[in-house]
Amino acid sequence: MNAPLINWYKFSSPATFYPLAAKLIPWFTAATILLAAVGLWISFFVAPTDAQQGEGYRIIFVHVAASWMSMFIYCVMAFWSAMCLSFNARLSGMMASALAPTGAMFAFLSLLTGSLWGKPMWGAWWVWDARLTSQLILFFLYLGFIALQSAIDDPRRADKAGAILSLVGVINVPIIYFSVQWWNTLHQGASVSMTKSPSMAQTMLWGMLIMALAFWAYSITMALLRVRCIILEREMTNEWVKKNALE
Amino acid sequence: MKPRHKRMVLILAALAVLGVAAMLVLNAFRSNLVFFYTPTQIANGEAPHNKPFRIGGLVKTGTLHRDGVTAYFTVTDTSKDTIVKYTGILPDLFREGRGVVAEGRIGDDGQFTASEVLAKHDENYMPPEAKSAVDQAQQAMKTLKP
Amino acid sequence: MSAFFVPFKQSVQRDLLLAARHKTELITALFFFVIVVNLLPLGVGPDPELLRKIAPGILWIGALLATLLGMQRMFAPDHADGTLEQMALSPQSFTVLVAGKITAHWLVAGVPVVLMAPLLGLQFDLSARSLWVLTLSLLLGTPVLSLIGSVGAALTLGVRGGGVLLSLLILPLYIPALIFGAGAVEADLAGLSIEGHMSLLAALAVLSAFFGPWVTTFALRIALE
Amino acid sequence: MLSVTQLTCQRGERVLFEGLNFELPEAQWLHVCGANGCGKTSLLRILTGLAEPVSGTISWNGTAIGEKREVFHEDLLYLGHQGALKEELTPLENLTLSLGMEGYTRGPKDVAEALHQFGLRGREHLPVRFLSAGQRRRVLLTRLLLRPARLWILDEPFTALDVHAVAFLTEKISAHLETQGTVVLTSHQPLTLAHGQAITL
Repeated sequence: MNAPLINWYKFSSPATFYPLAAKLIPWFTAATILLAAVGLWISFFVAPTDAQQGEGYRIIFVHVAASWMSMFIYCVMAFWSAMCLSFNARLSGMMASALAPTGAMFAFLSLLTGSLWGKPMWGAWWVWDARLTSQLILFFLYLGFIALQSAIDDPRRADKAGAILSLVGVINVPIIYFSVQWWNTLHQGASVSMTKSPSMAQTMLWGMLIMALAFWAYSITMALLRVRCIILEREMTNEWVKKNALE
Repeated sequence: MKPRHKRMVLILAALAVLGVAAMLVLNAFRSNLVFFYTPTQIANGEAPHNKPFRIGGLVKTGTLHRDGVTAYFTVTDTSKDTIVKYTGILPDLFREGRGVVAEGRIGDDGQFTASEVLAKHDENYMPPEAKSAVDQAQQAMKTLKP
Repeated sequence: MSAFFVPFKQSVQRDLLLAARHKTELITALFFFVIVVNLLPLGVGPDPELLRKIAPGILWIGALLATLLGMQRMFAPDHADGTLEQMALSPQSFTVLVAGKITAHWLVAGVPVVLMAPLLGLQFDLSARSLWVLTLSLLLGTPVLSLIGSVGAALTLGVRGGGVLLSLLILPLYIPALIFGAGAVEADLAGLSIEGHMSLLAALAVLSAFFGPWVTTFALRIALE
Repeated sequence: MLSVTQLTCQRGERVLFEGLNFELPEAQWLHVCGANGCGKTSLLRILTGLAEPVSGTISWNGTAIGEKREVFHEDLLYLGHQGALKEELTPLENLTLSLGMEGYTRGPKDVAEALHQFGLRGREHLPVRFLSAGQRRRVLLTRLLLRPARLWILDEPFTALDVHAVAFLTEKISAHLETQGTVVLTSHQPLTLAHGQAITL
């Protein structure tokens, strides 16, 4: 009999995922610290001054990485939501709710750094252009998801209701991403895209990518930490929790 | 109707709905749904009348002059120009030859008076040395052309 | 086709009959709309030019809040007394019955607002042409509000603090309808073509009309479990 | 025939019942017994397909109930705890509307006739809010006479009924069983009906 490379079904059960997450957390924590240190060092000391914006552009290293993560986490959340609805998998629902607070934090960080950047460069804290408005909606969607899940007592219903909401809201993500192409906005276009070579200096690009990786590792760490808490909370009465997890 | 047929009908209907929606969205993108208007659009009379709107383009090189705290400059999209009058502090990134978005209205004298000026920067980030190298190369290209 | 129209008609008729027995609810939404729209000029002052400028936004936000007012009651009473269970167990398609309920909500909450809007627009000194655009944009937009709202109403069914939560979930999803609806009237006031805004509003209407009842039914089944 | 295999139901963190099996052939009835809060209503809701079990399958005439939902619902009549009656409507309107939603059209005469059988003569045009608990229950039970269905799932049908109504309902249930119908019900009263089985949760 051909044994599959990895038995995915085995890891989709909370009881097996709980110890696995515990093993993964230190690695991702180390990756976060390392990448963030390197990324910040490049951003502040190595990357050259920008010809147009001087030193002020350095906020890009946080802003772009945070914006990417806020959209990416929403997509991952929608993916787990779809899994939760179609396969009725408990762990998928838990993953979605573990990701939401980090996503909301990044969406907020993106808006905050954006307005700190906008004031000196554009001359305005905030403008109602398509990119900014749709990113604000994304933040509200995260808040709505968290509020809905915390208002429903039955965890199974909370998972499914949240899943529907996140799947309805995922339409917003491509709108945010392409808004700078579809409308002529005040916000500049994307510096890094699939179709053309990046329009920024090499070191700047490296700084940005490493910061994005750092945020990515951070999101995974936080999601794993949170999913462990959620598993404990929900499986409190199960035998394996009493035996192994609460020692 | 059998369940299989019903599912087919539903899928076809969904595709039709998506098609119609896509058509409507494409139609919308052909008409004007914009954050700002270009000088060409203004020249063609596409911009709003007697109502504030935003104008966007590049600040034409050599057109910025000040009269006390009032600044005058020309916004261009390389084919048409619009003269903008603005009283107040211009943002740091406001330079000749760079992008700008100004909000204001066209007065009876036909001049655009801005109430707010925002600097629009592009998505290119490079160190000053690289920038001057690029500029020099562009100059060289221009002088080489007959 | 009759498999669709007969239960749809039954469902609409039933909710309209119930609404007719609760006349206060009917009037509340409309009265709320009138009051909110009339409060804002009192707040910002009587400058006619300013009022004309903000009229599309005010009228649209008023319409949006007025339809949101009764949104929670779209399913809550039927859920409380077990009617919703019976609908879910009906041999007729639950989705079609739900579509009927959403339509009834629009007829009760949306249509009066659409009909009232031009009258209130007159208070803001809008031209006859702009009044037409306003009515048309609301006619296309209010069904979108009912349809998106129904998803929120189904998700928050029987949840504590449901009313506030409903607005938190739904209002961000209303933003596109508000932008394009009010945008159409603003464009017309500025002497521009309304085609772009209207097309996007129509796209929203088509998409939500097809997928709205379906998603709502899905959410209702979860709420009934 | 209603068959249930390995049914498990969980409410929150508590497992209500596990590995439940039974088969209910035509012309038979099932009495679900048990103390308060042991999962009787949950079982009935799972049997109707409203609630999802944690595990296990339910099939009606050999087909899983979720597979051809509309066909199953055609055969099913479920009366729950809640009245599903609108206070502001009369019994006549209530029944006409709920039948209409299920795709059955009955003239006011038929509906009024059925209400009379259940002892509600003279109450047809009175809004439901003026009726007593027992009378409301009767209005609800009138649906058994008006809506043809082969499987009746009744949650506490005898609550709030007086002796006459209990006798009448018992008679109606045995008549249903005689016409090859199937009944699942919960009740705290001992029932005098033939061809029954009972399970205790």
